[in-house]
Amino acid sequence: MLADALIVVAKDLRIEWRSRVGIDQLVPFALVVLVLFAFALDSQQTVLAEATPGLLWVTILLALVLCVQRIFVTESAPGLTDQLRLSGLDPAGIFLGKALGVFIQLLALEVLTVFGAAILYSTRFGSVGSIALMVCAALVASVGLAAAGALYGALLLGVRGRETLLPLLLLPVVAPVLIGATSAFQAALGTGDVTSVQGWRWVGLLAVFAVAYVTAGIFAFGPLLEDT
Amino acid sequence: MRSVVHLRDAVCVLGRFPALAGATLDVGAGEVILLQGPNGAGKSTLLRLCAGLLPVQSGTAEVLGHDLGTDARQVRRRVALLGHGVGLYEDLTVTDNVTFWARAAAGDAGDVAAAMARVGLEARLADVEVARLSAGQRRRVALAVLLTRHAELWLLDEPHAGLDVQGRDLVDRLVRQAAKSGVTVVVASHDLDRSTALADRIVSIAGGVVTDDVDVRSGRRGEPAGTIDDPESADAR
Amino acid sequence: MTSIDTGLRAAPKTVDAPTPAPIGTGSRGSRILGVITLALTGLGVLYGLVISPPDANQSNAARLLYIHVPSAIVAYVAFGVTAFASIMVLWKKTETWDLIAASSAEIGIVFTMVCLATGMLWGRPIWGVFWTWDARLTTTALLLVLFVGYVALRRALAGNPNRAKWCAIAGIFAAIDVPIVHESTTWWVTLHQGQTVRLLGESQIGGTMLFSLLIMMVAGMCGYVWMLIIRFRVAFLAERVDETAFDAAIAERRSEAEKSRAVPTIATSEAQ
Amino acid sequence: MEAVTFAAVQTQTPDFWEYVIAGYAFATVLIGGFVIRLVRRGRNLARQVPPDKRRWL
Repeated sequence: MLADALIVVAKDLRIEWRSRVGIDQLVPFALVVLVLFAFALDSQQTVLAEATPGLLWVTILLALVLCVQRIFVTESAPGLTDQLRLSGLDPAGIFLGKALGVFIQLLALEVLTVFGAAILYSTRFGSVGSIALMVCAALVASVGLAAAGALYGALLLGVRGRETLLPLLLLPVVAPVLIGATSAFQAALGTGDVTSVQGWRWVGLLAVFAVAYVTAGIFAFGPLLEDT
Repeated sequence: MRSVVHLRDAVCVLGRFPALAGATLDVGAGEVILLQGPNGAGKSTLLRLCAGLLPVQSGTAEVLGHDLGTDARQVRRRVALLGHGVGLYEDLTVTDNVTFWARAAAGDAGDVAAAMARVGLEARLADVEVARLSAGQRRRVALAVLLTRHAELWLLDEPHAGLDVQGRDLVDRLVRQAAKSGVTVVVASHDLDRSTALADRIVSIAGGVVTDDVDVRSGRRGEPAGTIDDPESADAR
Repeated sequence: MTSIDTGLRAAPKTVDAPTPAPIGTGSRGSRILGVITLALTGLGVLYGLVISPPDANQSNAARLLYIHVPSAIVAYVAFGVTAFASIMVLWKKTETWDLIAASSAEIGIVFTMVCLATGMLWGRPIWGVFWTWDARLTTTALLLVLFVGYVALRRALAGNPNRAKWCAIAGIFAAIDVPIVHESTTWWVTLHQGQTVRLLGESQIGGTMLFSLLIMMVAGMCGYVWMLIIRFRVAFLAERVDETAFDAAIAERRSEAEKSRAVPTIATSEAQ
Repeated sequence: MEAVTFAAVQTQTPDFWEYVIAGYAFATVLIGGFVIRLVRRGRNLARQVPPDKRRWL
């Protein structure tokens, strides 16, 4: 299962590296959204500073939808799903590979948007402890987002109207991640009235989400891909 | 004789359309079958069904000794399908594509090199992205992928389409070599001259059922799909 | 659950009766249940709007709760049934469970909308706002969106042979989300704001008011079961209609073959 | 504190009948509309299906 996952993720990352959709389109998109939030909210930066965690994670969620679209569009070329099902790859392995691909791209995006926010919204980072909280929250949240994204991406592979259906299905499902990750970041950045102890509890909730969706994905992907 | 493909009144639905409306067909081990019929007759569906990719709505369908209704997954690992869509990643190079599918089928670098040499993919093309290849070149890459699978049953859907003369000769050569080494081959084709030279039997299909079945060497026309044990299966309706 | 099963199982008997075939989706069982539901609802509305006194704190706004609370309960039950039926789809792989899951989800959406609307109309005079980001409200709103997505997926997959399985997976995932959403919104709210919901607890529910609420709850559950039965039958009939069309399609496909039987002789003689 | 504001609200608008009517009307229209559409659809479909196939399970 893990070996299959590595084969799939290596292939996906190679495609990303060669097509450069992620670097050429996804990263600029995330930055554009950050700038748009700045336009929409204010130029005084008080509201922006307060709202930074939420804006960051809304940006990530929007990017997640695009990322999932992209990583499954590559699989929708004629004959590919047939070959994938004939390949002998373990469905759970394919799921993990796809989720891992989304996860890696999300992490890269998160690092970039956090730096973007630091510059555009003048975010001030706190102590080592709060940075550790942010890193952990981002890692765990990304696992959950990637798992849910990979699952719904596969569910809609080959469905007509997939582009519009994916956000409708995926965004409500990942709402807890938005709440959890935003609150954890608030704790870390000190923008809300969330203490860092509460911040770590949020990381716990994110972990529950991640575990639930990774497990369910491993079991559900077989029937999803099986098709018979 | 143990049959590799054994279909009895197999009905197969695409969406709500019955692409196969009760097909009956037996293919013995090592045989080369030519599947012919008009467009939309159900040839591609029959091949995809045999690959274990489509659900059987009713009737019996066994491939390589496995019931497709229950363990299609067992079948899938042991067949190779060359479909209309070549099943290649546009953004990856030829070598990357073949390597990925070979590794997925538990092959190694040796398999990749051997397969690419056999289909005559020159070194020049090895590092070109599939997106930049012509249709014929893509077919060759797909053939290389097919070879890495070491399958027991080949299902070729219009393998000659879009290929130049050398390419068609290559397909024929590969099919003969495969048949010699005991692989069963089902070819759907409109290129009758070429395929009849290749095939042991010609099976006609129309409207989702098998309508005719002729042995090429003896010229003997079997009851549709050799229905010795069940003479009224295809004609009864 | 049991009441639904008996409702469904009792139905064929009435259909098999030597009376002419039913015009619609009704059967004797469902009609009796429908009449009971209507009577209970009428009584409930009478009690809710006329007989029960206005609440000491909330005045007449409390009358909205006689709809709000039962519809919330029915909605949660309906989504629970969808989740349970979705699991059964993956386990038993029967059409029945798939149709139950779909039917129950649709009814759940209707009752969730009623619940949210009455909640908002109650909130405006009592809290001063239509909406507050209270944990329960947020969870319910997300629940609505999740299952709207589920129904949208069913529509998008119409005609797909894998619809039952894929929708079951989506249904289970939506259901997995509910406790996580609930936990997260509860924490989120406790961290952000406090007191808004306290008003309800302070007011004492009197005997008549409790009775009104109870009647409406029973009426709501009866209504749910009735709708589930009818919605299930509609879905069942829709499947049968598709099947009839499918049989015709098979026949047509085979006649296609008959027509072309003359053709192979040419092809094969050419081949030899 | 809240009780005070609440009491103020209550004296201004002693009953909330408009909200109550709106709520009941909304529920009636929504549920009623759903039920009517359901029954109509059922009749429509039942006409297309032969009686022997109209067994409910």
